[in-house]
Amino acid sequence: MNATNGKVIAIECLRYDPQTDDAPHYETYQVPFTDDMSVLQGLQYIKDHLDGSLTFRWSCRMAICGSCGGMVNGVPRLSCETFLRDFYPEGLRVEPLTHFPIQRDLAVDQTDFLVKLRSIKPYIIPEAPKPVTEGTFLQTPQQMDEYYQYSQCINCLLCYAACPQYGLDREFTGPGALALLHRYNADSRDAGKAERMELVNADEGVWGCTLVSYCSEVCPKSIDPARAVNQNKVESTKDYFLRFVAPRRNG
Amino acid sequence: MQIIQSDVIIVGGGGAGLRAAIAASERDSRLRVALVSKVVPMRSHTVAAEGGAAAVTRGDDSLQYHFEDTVSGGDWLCDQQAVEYFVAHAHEELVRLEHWGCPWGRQPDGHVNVRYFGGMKVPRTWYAADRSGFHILHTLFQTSHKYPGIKRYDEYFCVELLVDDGHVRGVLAIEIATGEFVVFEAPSVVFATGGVGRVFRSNTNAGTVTGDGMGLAYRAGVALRDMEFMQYHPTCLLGTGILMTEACRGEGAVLTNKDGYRYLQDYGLGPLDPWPRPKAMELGPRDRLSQAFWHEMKKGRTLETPQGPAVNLDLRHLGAKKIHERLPLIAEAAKTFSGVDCVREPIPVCPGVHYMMGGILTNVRCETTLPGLYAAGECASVGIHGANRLGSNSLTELVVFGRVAGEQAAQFALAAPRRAGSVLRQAQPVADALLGMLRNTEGERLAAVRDEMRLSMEKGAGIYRTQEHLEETCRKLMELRSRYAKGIKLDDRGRAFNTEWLTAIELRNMLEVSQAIAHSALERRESRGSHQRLDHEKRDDVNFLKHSLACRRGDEVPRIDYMPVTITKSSPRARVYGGEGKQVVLT
Amino acid sequence: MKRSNRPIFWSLFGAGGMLSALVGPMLIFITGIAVPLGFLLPRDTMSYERVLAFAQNGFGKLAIFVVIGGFLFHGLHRIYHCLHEVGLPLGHGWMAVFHGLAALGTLVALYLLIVIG
Amino acid sequence: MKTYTRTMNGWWRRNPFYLWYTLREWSSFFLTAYALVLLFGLARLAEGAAQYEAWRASLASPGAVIFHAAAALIVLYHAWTWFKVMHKTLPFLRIGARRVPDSAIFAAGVASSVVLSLLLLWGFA
Ligand SMILES: Cc1cc2nc3c(=O)[nH]c(=O)nc-3n(C[C@H](O)[C@H](O)[C@H](O)COP(=O)(O)OP(=O)(O)OC[C@H]3O[C@@H](n4cnc5c(N)ncnc54)[C@H](O)[C@@H]3O)c2cc1C
Ligand code: SF4
Ligand code: F3S
Ligand code: FES
Repeated sequence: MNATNGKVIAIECLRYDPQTDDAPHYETYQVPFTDDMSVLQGLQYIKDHLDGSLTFRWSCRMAICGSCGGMVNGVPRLSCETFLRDFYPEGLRVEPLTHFPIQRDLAVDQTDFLVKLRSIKPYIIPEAPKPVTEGTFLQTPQQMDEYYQYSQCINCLLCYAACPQYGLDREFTGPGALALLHRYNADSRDAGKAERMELVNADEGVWGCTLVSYCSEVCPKSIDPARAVNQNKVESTKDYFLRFVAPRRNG
Repeated sequence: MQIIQSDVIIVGGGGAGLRAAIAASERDSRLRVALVSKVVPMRSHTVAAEGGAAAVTRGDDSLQYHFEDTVSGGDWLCDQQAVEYFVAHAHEELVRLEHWGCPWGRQPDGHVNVRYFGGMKVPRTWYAADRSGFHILHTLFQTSHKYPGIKRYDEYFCVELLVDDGHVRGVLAIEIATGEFVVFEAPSVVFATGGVGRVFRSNTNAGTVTGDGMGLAYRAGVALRDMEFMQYHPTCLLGTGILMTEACRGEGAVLTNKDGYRYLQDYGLGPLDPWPRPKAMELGPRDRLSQAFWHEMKKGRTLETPQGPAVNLDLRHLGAKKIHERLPLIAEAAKTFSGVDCVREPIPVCPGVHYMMGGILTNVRCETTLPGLYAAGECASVGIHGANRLGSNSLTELVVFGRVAGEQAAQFALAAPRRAGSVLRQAQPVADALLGMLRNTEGERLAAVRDEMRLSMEKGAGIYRTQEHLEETCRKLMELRSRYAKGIKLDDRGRAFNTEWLTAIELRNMLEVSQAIAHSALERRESRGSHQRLDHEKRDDVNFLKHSLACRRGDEVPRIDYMPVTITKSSPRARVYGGEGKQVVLT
Repeated sequence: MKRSNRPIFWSLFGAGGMLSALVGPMLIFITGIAVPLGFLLPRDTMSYERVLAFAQNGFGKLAIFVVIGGFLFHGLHRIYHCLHEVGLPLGHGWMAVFHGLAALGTLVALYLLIVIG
Repeated sequence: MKTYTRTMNGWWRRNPFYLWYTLREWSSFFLTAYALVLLFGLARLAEGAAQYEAWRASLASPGAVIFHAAAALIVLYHAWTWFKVMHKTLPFLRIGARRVPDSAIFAAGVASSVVLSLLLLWGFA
């Protein structure tokens, strides 16, 4: 840790230990800090020097692995790219991502997202199998632009913590997974849209969304998941009515 | 203790592990492939790789060129047979990633585009903006959902390789959420656990890069090869160590000292052309660039900053448009973590530990010396990197050798007879010992031991090494090992999600792997690639054109053995950079 | 997975929402403020004769029908969500009730437009 | 494995973004009420001149004017938010190779609303 210039900030952390607690409580730590220290580094300081039992996830510390999401003063943020200096001198409160079950302290159970990710068939379903010897698909920069933005999702789950509809109804597939669903549907190499529309069309699909759009607001990678979701309401509506006009194979 | 039966166990969900899992499942879809990882796969460190992956692609390139760049880049310590296999299979693996959806950068006509990287004659790096590792990892992770044979065990921390009578029986792991021990039983195990950069203080690596697989294999009696070769990356953000990819320089960024002078011309990397020249100046290899920094620092020509000495990485002349199109992550990271707008100001950077060239000894089929154990990715030493890895060879290595490891492990599992007898006999004592750590009431703080180790590694086994400093580090590591053995006192005594406990277990591996690094470095009395000795400044092909092997000897310091380097077509020459290269055509 | 029938109601919700976004504020201002107060527009803009004539003309009928129906479908759809959001345990079944109410209101409008002749 | 799940109680008060969202959604009460006012007026119209004039008179009462003023403002807010998120329901629109920016879609929405409102005013006059 760098030498500090004498500044100390109060970090209030939610604590919950499933082995001993029935409900969470808060604990406040006084952390010396420098202006280049992130909230994550603050938590690491606590773990190294003040209380080794404080539990949180992190890995890349450069905003790309998606591990370190949490609520900082009630807003979903990546703790590695949120800086302590912005909360000085009032201090800050760090909590686990809301809407998810707390496993311990700041770590939440991400299983629900992982199950949903599987349900959207997150892989290219090609028209016909293509041997490697045939080389790559051709894809122009413009065709790439159709899905590229949605392929930037780091699965950080901030959008899920931002979405009250997900909080109210966990059946909802949710913004992050739907953004990836759209990413594959919009890829010129993919022919799996009809299969994925089954999920889109269901109540659990896009219909849980009421366009709160806070998901897009907090997304650290500017993916605009709300757009992926809501664009697919239109797709689903077309699918609903057009099947009467032009029935498809697997309608 | 729960026992989970499978056919192939893959430890590690990074690029190498995922590719191996897919390959095993493709080999035979009935195989039960258990993918065990201490983080959910997409959190693995591969996610942070920026620049791209190398494969011969353009008409003016050839397998021979890629081979030569790799072998000379590795200062002739590469196993050339492995390099030949590698360059020959690189392209098809990148094409496969493309078929699986990786958004590689394209030319206007829809073909994949390539860029320059340090030490290359011809551009051959496939890139997905400067988020190549991110896209490769997510492509592999998402594609793995297609294979019902792959069963994932996310957030299971592997603590021991179970070996019985010279054969692999499986691994012992801790389910992180509950702290329960679980035995995974299978005839073949692939280690794809990544590098070990976290044993140094200043590094570009994620927190999970703690050399676990190397440590576990080493403890099971497998040798660690070429561990003295630790690559420093010349351009990292000050303080955090966050990487400013080589692709910056591939796109034309320059390095200047505090006087605004392109100092690389003073270190045999010139001439200074008005245009970028392959393998010259900023496009020289990483070891040379990091070493040049060290000399500048000694000459007092680096910038003095509160976070230490630095040089400037200047992108300004590339213009806002190109920066935002080709290097968006760099621009964002420089802004967020250093407050620098790289369109207007140069980025202050310094070298940081980046990549372990060595690792678990394997042959070109990814087999270790222990039947049933395979290794791939950064934790393995299949022999393609030699004394210094060429940028963008590692991501390709993950898919080329990840596939080999997966296929070989599957093959082995299909042929292996099922062994009788309980694995619990091996697992139980290990579990009991680890549980004991939770009960220590005496001992030091974990962070104290860890920080001393990191500092000592940086001092003794950094960019430049000497006998004296290395000996000091070796002594320190032994001391830390015995302090560790006396006991670490944990604040956290519970089992559910006890990350302090897991970090303590990691530290055990890190201390041992650090010893392998320091002792291998001490014994290599020459300078080669990333291993530079101030007391032995020349490469010595007579005595040291050979791989080092660190073998564990219990509580003692490791024994350093040697094995020959496989040379097929290229015999050692002087490494030349700068000079005769031709003009780079930047696309 | 079961196909949802939400597209029907979402289309109606969307049509009503778009209509109210385009003309809603002005319409409310005219019929609820400007005309009753004689502000900007004369009070007899909405005299019995004028409005009756409007309601008896084909275009007028359509306009009245679309505005009432659209606003109802939009409004009741959202009200359902509002109640759900504040924690009233209204299951999916209740959605039918709200859309039913909107349909009822729309049918009443249709009936009235027919009797007006 | 034991976990702890927090409740959603009062979620809409937790954050200004949610408060604005709630305001947007509750505009529907006003819009629905306004539709009912019109429906009521239509019924009066069908009943004859006297009934219709009584309805018209009730519109001029202070309560009715206040309701309409509030409704007009809240529905105006609804309109603004509607155009603000409109692009989210659309695929990327392109002119040549360039994407139409989201702000242009918002501007187009607002512009058509202004034009239609002026037409409406002119139509009534
Ligand atoms: C910042 C950065 C940029 C880079 N850029 C490039 C580049 O441009 N081009 C290039 O070619 N290379 C690059 N590299 C190198 C390359 O990214 C890595 O070498 C490579 O990603 C390593 O992949 P891996 O699959 O071997 O390991 P990792 O991706 O590190 O994965 C290791 C896996 O093992 C698991 N694991 C570890 N220990 C345990 C345990 N005890 N129990 C269970 N699971 C465990 C982890 O959970 C993880 O899933 C870069 C490296 C860094 C640090
Ligand atoms: S869409 Fe954005 S906020 Fe949601 S998981 Fe992906 S990156 Fe995170
Ligand atoms: S916040 Fe939720 S409601 Fe929709 S627009 Fe985003 S998914
Ligand atoms: S630690 Fe990886 S995103 Fe923050």
